[in-house]
Amino acid sequence: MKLVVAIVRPERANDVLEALYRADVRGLSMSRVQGHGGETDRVETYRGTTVKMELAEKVRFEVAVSDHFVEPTIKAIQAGARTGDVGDGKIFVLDIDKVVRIRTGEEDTEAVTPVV
Amino acid sequence: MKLVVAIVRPERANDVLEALYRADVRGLSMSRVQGHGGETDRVETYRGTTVKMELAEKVRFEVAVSDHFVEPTIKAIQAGARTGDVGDGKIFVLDIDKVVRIRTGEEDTEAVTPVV
Amino acid sequence: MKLVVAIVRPERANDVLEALYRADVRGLSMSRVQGHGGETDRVETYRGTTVKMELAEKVRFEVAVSDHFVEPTIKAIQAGARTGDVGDGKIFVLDIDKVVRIRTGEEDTEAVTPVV
Amino acid sequence: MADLLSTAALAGRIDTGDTAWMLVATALVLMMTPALGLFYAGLVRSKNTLNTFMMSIGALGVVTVAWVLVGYSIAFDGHGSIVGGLHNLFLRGLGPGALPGLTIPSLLFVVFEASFCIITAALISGAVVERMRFGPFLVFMTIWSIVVYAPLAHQVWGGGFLARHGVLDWAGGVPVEMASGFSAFAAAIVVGARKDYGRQALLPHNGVYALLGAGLLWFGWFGFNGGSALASGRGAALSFANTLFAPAATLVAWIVLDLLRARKATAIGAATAIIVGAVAITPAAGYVSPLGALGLGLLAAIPSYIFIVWRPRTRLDESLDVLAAHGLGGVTGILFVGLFAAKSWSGIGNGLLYGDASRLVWQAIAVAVTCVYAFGATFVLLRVIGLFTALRVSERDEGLGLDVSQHGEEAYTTGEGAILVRLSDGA
Amino acid sequence: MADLLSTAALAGRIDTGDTAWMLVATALVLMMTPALGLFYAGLVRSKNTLNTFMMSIGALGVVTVAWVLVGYSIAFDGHGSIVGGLHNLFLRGLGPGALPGLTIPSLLFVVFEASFCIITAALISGAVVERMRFGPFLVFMTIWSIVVYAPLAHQVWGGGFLARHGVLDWAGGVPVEMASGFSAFAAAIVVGARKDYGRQALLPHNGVYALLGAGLLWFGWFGFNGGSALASGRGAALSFANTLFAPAATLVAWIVLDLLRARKATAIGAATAIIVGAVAITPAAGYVSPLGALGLGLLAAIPSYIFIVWRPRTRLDESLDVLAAHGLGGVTGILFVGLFAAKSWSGIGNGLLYGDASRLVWQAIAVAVTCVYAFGATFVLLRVIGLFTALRVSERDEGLGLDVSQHGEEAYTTGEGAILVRLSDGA
Amino acid sequence: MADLLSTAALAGRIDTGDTAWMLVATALVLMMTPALGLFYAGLVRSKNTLNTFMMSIGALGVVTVAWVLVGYSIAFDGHGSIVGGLHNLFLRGLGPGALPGLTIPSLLFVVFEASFCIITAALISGAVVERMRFGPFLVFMTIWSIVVYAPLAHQVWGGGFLARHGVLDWAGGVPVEMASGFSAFAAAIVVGARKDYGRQALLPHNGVYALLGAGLLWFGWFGFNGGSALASGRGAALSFANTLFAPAATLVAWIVLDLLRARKATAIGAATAIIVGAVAITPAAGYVSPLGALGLGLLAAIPSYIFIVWRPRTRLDESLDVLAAHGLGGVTGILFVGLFAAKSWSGIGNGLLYGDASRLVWQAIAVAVTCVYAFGATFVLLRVIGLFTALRVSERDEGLGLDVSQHGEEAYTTGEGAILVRLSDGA
Ligand SMILES: Nc1ncnc2c1ncn2[C@@H]1O[C@H](COP(=O)(O)OP(=O)(O)O)[C@@H](O)[C@H]1O
Ligand SMILES: Nc1ncnc2c1ncn2[C@@H]1O[C@H](COP(=O)(O)OP(=O)(O)O)[C@@H](O)[C@H]1O
Ligand SMILES: Nc1ncnc2c1ncn2[C@@H]1O[C@H](COP(=O)(O)OP(=O)(O)O)[C@@H](O)[C@H]1O
Repeated sequence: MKLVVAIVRPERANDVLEALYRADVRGLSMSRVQGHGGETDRVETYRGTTVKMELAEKVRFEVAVSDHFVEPTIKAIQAGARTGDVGDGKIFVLDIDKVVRIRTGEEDTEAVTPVV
Repeated sequence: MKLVVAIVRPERANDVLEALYRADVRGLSMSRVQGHGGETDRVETYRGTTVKMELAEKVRFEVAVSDHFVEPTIKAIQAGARTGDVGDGKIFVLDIDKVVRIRTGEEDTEAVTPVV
Repeated sequence: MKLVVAIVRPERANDVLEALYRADVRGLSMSRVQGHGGETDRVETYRGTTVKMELAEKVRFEVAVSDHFVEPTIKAIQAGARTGDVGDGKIFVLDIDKVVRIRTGEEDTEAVTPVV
Repeated sequence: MADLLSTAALAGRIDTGDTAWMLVATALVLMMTPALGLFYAGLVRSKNTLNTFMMSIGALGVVTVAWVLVGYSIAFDGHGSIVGGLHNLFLRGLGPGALPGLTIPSLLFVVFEASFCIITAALISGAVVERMRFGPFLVFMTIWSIVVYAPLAHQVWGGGFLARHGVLDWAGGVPVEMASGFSAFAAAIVVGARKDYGRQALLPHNGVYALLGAGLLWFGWFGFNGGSALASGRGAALSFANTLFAPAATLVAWIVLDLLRARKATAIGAATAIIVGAVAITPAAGYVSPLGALGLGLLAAIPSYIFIVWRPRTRLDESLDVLAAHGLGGVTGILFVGLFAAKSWSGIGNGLLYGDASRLVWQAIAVAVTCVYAFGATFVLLRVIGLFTALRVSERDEGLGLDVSQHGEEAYTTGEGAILVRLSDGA
Repeated sequence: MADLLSTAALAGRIDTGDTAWMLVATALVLMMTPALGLFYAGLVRSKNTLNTFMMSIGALGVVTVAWVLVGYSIAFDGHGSIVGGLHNLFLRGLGPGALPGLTIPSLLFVVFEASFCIITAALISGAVVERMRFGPFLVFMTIWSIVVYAPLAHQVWGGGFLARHGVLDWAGGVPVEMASGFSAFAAAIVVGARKDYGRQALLPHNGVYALLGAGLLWFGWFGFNGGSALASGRGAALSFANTLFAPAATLVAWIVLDLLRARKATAIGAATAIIVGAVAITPAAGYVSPLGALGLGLLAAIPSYIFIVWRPRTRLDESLDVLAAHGLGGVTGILFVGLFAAKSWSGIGNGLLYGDASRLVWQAIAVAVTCVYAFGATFVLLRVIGLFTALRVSERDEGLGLDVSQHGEEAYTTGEGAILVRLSDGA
Repeated sequence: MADLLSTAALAGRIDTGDTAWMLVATALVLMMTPALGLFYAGLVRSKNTLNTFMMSIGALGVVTVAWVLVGYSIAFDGHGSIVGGLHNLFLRGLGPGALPGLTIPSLLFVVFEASFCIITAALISGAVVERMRFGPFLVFMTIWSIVVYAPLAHQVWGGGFLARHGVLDWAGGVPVEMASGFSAFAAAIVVGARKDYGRQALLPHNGVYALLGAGLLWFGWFGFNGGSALASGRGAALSFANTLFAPAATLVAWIVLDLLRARKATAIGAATAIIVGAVAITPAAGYVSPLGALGLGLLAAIPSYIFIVWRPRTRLDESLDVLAAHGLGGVTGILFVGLFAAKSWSGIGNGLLYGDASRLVWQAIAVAVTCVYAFGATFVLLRVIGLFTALRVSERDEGLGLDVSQHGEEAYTTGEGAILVRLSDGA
């Protein structure tokens, strides 16, 4: 079991969702984050205060998948999120010791297989 | 040291907090996420635009615990979060290499033992 | 490759950003979380309803770094986030299997080396 | 407002200044209903924001129509001791001229009175937010405006029984404040508590909406009380001034009470204080002196404050404390008139302190009649509606929030995860 | 408002009551423009919040100045059949007294009329939000107010061709509602759809802003329609009352239509209904009976509702549905006047049903002329501006949001990641 | 407003039109204080939202009471050259009739003037937000309204020294704008900078609140300036019109300056421009021509703009730039009157350009006196309060935010992690 964490552009979030759906990945969690990378900073001005905004809005996906699903998941995220410009984001794959489905207490692979 | 990550229903967040408290788990972090799983989508309409809301509001807990605490923590989360309906959420257990308490620089197990 | 996750005080977030910058850490993601630890609870009152606020606002950093960068990263976060009072937060180091840079498909170490 | 029937005057002459003020006063009162929606919306959880706001917006729709078709006639047609009549159904019989005793177009009077009925019905929503179904609530407001509001308005302003015995109610202690407060009491009982009430902390999701809402309500209240003179001039000025002084005093008193209790002057408390002070001065605004208004404002803080602190410890989930703010505030104000009404200021009548003891008795009778009638009629009305359809949403929908379940919308969306549904069929 | 030129009266006498009402009515209409900004800001995505609001705020700047310098003269100087004249450029020739036929200071008339022009220009922004550059939009509004609004205002209120043929337009079905609606139509075509239109769900980010905005707009509309009597009195009262009744009926109708369609009464729908009802009664407010207003409100819901449901299935990204709400609502209202205008209520003129058939014909001609002119002139004007500068932001900036790209700000900041830039140079 | 004492007229006659306008104008000005709270709340960080708003709400409480009991008498009782008298303490001696020279009930005059004092005190909060303790700020406002505002109001409107020398101040350049601006200056110095000032970016957390707040303030300002005619009619119309024209011009100028500086027209800048333009026209509204108002609006943008850009580079944390907007705007306006006052428009007096050179001298003296007195008195007053209690919250509480530390609340709560505390004791 792996946890795939991806940081993507908010405007691509829907494409990523769709790509994951097509890749038969059903369970996932998503949240808004702010990221810093190689992107150019924005300058903003509020009255006399000028600031450099170092952080850009991003969306963070967290998807737990069984091992053989890792590659398709990564592919799907890349397909949905890629624009080719700096700031497209990163994917991290972490190892999961154990997954539990709260509703049933099922563990590991069963736990991430959706009830369709 | 393990990192227990749990995605639960927002309306159960307080119960989970309480259950964790009873299980003597003191340190934790929590954030709002949106999740997709086996739940039925909601349909919403804004003027002429009809949309299928694929994501449901969830709360994500992140709890670092020493190894022997993993089971009680999982039990507590399950106890607090379970309703029995689809959408109750998942628990992931990840391995932690190292924990540092910023205030003191203490590492690992000491770092997650609260100063009471 | 490691994922350094740090929970810090929001008012220190900018200092952490700056410390990381000085330590040559360029890529990171940040989000707002609420945390519970050894801090004293706040009491709030809304009309006749008195509540104990168990959670404090925190900021969560997520930084993927190559192994030899872990120590400098931790040091930088500590330097930026430490006040010495309870509530300064924690740092967790997790192992990463794999990193992918979405824009280029580069993997692992290259993926986290910024294009400057 | 003065009993119309006691003022003998020539019909027809329209004064531009009086009309100007009454146009504005009416607009101000009409603005109060969205302001109330905002105020209430700030006090609920974010998942019920739109639903709460919509209960007020809905009143602007259904209650207006009900008033035009039926309510006005019940309240203001003729001098029956219980209710008015049916001659003005559908506004029949109202020409472009002025009503007897007034110097403003009759239609303007209709609209001014409509604005009172609308907000009063909307006020009751505070008792049932976060759980009552939207459709039944619309039905409830429609009928309530005809069977509860209109007869009570007739009692004090249309020549009813209470008015004939000299009950003084400047701008609605009876039909507005006590009626909404005690109806809210009944509604909270019939509809029942929110499922999480008493178990979880159900907190206001946006204090700015509450403060801005209270500020706009106060703004509108100058039209509410000042307009109840039904003319520009001394009466309007006195009631307007008192509508500043009383809530200001309540605000000061509330801050002091808050500091005494918990050493923190709360913002939600301040917003509440403004409402309570404005409620209390409502029945009294044109009858008492400016210093009297200051005193009333100070005084009115106390019962409402105590009740608001105490109520959440009970099982009565009268969620936004309509009873405490409007019910008790209205009682305080009506009784205060019985004590401190000063003919030297109003030219109308005295209270006990200035020599008219019977006034206090009749003011007390008005309290009793109103509270019993509003509570009872609302109780029965909701029970009857409950026979035909469920009053509450399901537990699941309550958890999900009423915005999604009742309106198919969310107050705050980011658009992520929203997949466009392309429909091929026509509208 | 009545055609000024048909009212023969003595110049100069100023009535304090009429003036009082017109001062307030003007303030109310001026308040509508920020309220519109709020309403629109709630309907867009959060990254375009400030930009959307700023399009309305900008109108208060540039259109006001254009009106004072040029627009007023075009609209109200003399009786040309096409436009007014140039004698009142820079407000020359306007003294402190009243205009002929009016009892309010002439400057107040100028400002009242300015307030209409301002909000009308701002309305068009609804068609181009989330993609049009701010600078060109300011330029567009400035010129549009002179070449489209002012001549159309002259047509119905300044003694133009349409007015001479008896077209009745109480408060702006022609220059305000249809003009903004059909100009929005053209603007949406010229500027083109948002890049994500039809592919992603572009949802309102804050329903509370939409509801509060709609509530404040309704509040302001009492000044808009009521003030179009240009005096306090019967006409103001009738148009004021109708401005409550019609939107209330539209609100009820919309809720019913929503329930029929999807069993949910939407909040955005309710906010829209208020606008549609107020738009429809705008041309008719002072000409029809109260029951007529109720009927018009009900009726007006239908075309706008159908259009709003249908439009997003087309490729026309007229984003906030100005055409549906203002264009169609205006048409409905203007034609309704042709049918149901009742001299018994207004003292001014009858529609077909009360015996004057030619009125309906001329009302229809007014519809045709206005729609064609507004659409055509706006189309050409935007194309011309587009020759000089890009009308749209880049795709990248559209993705980033116009708040950052056009204004260098975000609507909601937390301050994290914001590094202070210390500048050593002077200002 | 015109000097009351210079207008000889018969007491007692009340005009319905004048009264109607003044009722509304008063309501509008009273609405400005919550609007200011909203505006300021949008400009601070979210953790200080409620506290910032509450500083304005608090003024509605404490300053109202202080005005009724003491302030009014100091400002308007009699013709002392320094202050008024004590005969009107507790509003004694004020009957239901009109004051000499006015046609509105005397109580309405009291309330209109109260509304000015309230918002002026609230304005100063902009200098000390995000760090000053709530209790001491309430005490400060209470005393300030009596010892600073009331004497300055007496100077220009109560027959004081400045008024006797012909200083013209239509609606408060002296007691409102310069007084608040220079008091804010002193307050910022005494209270000291926020702990993060100059080190972190302290950004507005909600631009919509700022824009809506500015919009509502402008709306209220029509009552502020228009009402300062103290009657309906030509003076009201002129000052009303100028209150549209000047801020519109400032808005245009500000956008141009913004574009020149950074190629972005900022929204916070636009909101600021509205305030600056309205401030500048405040002393001049009833004295200058419409084109003069346009010119003043353009002109006033410049000093305030430069100061606002420059100030954050200094160590003066006058957080919301009250000095730049109100102080400098007020100076510009008062001096402009000395130059451009046009008797042909106002019927009152001329400035240098129309032949009266002494006026400019006395306007300049008024500037000097006001700035020195407001600064000095506020400085001393805050120092004295500081002897009795801490003016600032602790560093820790400042970090936590004043909403939690001063009010025990948060502006935006989700309810998670909020554990209900069940208290068994009574209230
Ligand atoms: N080392 C990292 N750890 C965590 N998040 C990162 C890291 N590097 C980049 N990110 C996230 O990815 C986003 C895009 O990264 P960036 O380096 O700007 O683009 P690219 O990957 O196209 O070079 C950043 O805004 C940040 O949220
Ligand atoms: N594979 C997954 N990876 C990450 N989060 C998941 C995954 N599966 C489910 N979730 C989270 O758990 C929530 C509930 O899951 P769901 O499958 O709907 O319910 P259940 O576990 O009861 O079958 C989802 O909304 C999502 O937030
Ligand atoms: N075991 C844990 N797992 C996850 N987050 C934790 C844990 N312990 C603490 N935290 C986070 O760190 C924050 C500060 O921790 P706390 O124990 O209060 O301070 P300190 O580390 O100074 O003793 C908490 O608010 C919480 O967000």
